[in-house]
Amino acid sequence: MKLVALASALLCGTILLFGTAEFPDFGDPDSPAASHVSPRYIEEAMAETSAPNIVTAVLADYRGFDTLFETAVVFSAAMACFFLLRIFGEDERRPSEKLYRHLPTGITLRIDPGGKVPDSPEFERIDGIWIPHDVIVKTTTRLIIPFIQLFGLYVIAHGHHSPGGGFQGGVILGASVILYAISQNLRQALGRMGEAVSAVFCAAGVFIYAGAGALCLLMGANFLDYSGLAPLFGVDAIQARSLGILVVEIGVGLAVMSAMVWIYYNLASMGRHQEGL
Amino acid sequence: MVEQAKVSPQNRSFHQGAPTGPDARLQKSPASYILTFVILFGIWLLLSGRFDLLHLGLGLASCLLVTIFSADLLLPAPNTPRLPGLWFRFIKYIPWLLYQVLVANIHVMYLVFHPRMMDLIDPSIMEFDSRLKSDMSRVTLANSITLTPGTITVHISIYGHITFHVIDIESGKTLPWIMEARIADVFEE
Amino acid sequence: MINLIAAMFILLGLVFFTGGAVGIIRMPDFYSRLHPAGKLDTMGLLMSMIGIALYSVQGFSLGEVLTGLKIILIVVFVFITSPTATHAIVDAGVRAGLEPWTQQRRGEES
Amino acid sequence: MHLFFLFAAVFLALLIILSLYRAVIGPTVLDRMIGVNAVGSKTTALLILIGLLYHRVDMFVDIALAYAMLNFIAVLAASRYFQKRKGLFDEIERTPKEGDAS
Repeated sequence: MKLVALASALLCGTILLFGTAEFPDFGDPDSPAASHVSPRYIEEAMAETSAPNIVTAVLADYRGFDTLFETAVVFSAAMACFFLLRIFGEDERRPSEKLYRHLPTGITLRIDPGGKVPDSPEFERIDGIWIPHDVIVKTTTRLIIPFIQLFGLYVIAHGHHSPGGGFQGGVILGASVILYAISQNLRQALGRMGEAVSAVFCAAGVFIYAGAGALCLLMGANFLDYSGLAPLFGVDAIQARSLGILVVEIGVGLAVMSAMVWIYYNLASMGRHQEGL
Repeated sequence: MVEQAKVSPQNRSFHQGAPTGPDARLQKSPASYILTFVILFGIWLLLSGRFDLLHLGLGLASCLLVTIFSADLLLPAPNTPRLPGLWFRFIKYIPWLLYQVLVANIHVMYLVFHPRMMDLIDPSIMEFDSRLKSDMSRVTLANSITLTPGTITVHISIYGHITFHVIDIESGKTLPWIMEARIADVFEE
Repeated sequence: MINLIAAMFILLGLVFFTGGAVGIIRMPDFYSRLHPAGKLDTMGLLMSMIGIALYSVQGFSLGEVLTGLKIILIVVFVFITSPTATHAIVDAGVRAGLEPWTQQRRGEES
Repeated sequence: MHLFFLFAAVFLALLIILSLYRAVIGPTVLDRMIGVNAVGSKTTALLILIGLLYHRVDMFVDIALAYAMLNFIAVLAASRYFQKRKGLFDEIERTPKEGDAS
């Protein structure tokens, strides 16, 4: 199996290498991209969108369609994971026995189906695959998760001025939720950000992006031409493009974050959402 | 597929040591919300470095979101009047810790570059019972032990029994006990 | 002058980094490798970051001071997370049942 | 000073290669994780040195911070994964004497 994988990877690489022969040379000043497209972005981006970070301006404004469908790809990847992996109902191999740990003594109780479940705060439900009571990892992650989330939001909000934007910030936000699920357990993470919430957020991110474009249409401009939003924000056209980029970045961040969390839930628990990594 | 629970060497003995109460369950209180918000907004100002209206507004919204999601994570049920004193004592503890870490680092550097390293090192596993009670103080102790080269916390049981790996006997002989006393002072236990 | 101090700190950091890199190659087993890997690197990061922060705060403008503070923030973050990561790895090793290398075991092998 | 930063960065890159040796060769999975962790902490310093070389420290600090965070999460996730799911046990049985490195 490894040999087949290696062979196919080599084949793909060879085909791609042959394909690159048709490209213009690297850094060729006469290629169409270097003679028409790049100078225009470099010279005009700051004046037209008031975003000092040209990458963000290109990504969210000039090539907005591209990014819209990239976000849609992220969304459909999450949907595909859901449809392929999610299994509803109880696991027949492991019937629904529940394990509880008594925190002061460390004794573990096993409760058979139909048994009475302890509801005192001294009991903590634990995974059947046996999760250690690792107070160090739990406490440390508890302390740093808020700061990781704040940093993720900072990266989204400052896409204009520093490296970053929706995709990067969304990944950091998603990673913080995954960190919570790893350090505590999957059940608590589901309690904090449920499956339905992540699914709705994922769709909402794409909706914000496409909705911003459609709003431009309604205001009489082209699709994803944010200068049409100027009357709504009450600013001039250039500022409106800058704010439009911000709105779109927020949509991308939301979609990427919840797609990551959703995929993690499905992969880590083998689709059952009972016990995870 | 499913690995059954293995009894680790540390869990085998249910030995002495005062059992602690349950973890303080994560609680949400108004004080914890306000404190978390203030701390996060300070960090935001540090990160952002832009003080126009748009970015400050975005900062307020972000801090609010994070506070709603995880106020009970950062400060579960704070004992607010005690906190400033605790932070002050903790900051006083850090220079001492850094000095110890530096000394231990130089010791491990000496070991690493010594030509006859294999004769000098003598790894072994040591354990002792800590008298610290709360989770926070135990985690501080465990991380301080791990941060000092030569000693790594392997496990800390719910009774406060700490197992640690030392690279040579010298490193583990006195330092964890001194550290424990210091941390007990910081957390007033 | 400040340049010289900053360079000294960065050099010191590089020495610690070297110790970490050599240590994880020379040490005999998994547990003892963690000692140089986790900790010497943390100290090296602290030293080199202090040097870089000193170098970049020369102008005392707001932006530069904020950059210096952010660098210190990285150090604080690493000082909290690095012991936790080390502990997570060593915990995984103990659960897997890896026996630590000792002088006694060395005597039996040779 | 610029030249000094350049040499420091190149030296750090060499150290990363040295740590990569453990990440590739390491007898057990956990040794590889140590290698990856060591590479991660060196990369954080390297990123900021690169920032100094390009005179844009303010930008590279953000990247370094994000890198440090993701490195921590990756190490934690990997150790949890091998703790709970993956056959760490098999691997150790296949290499009974990993302690006899000279």
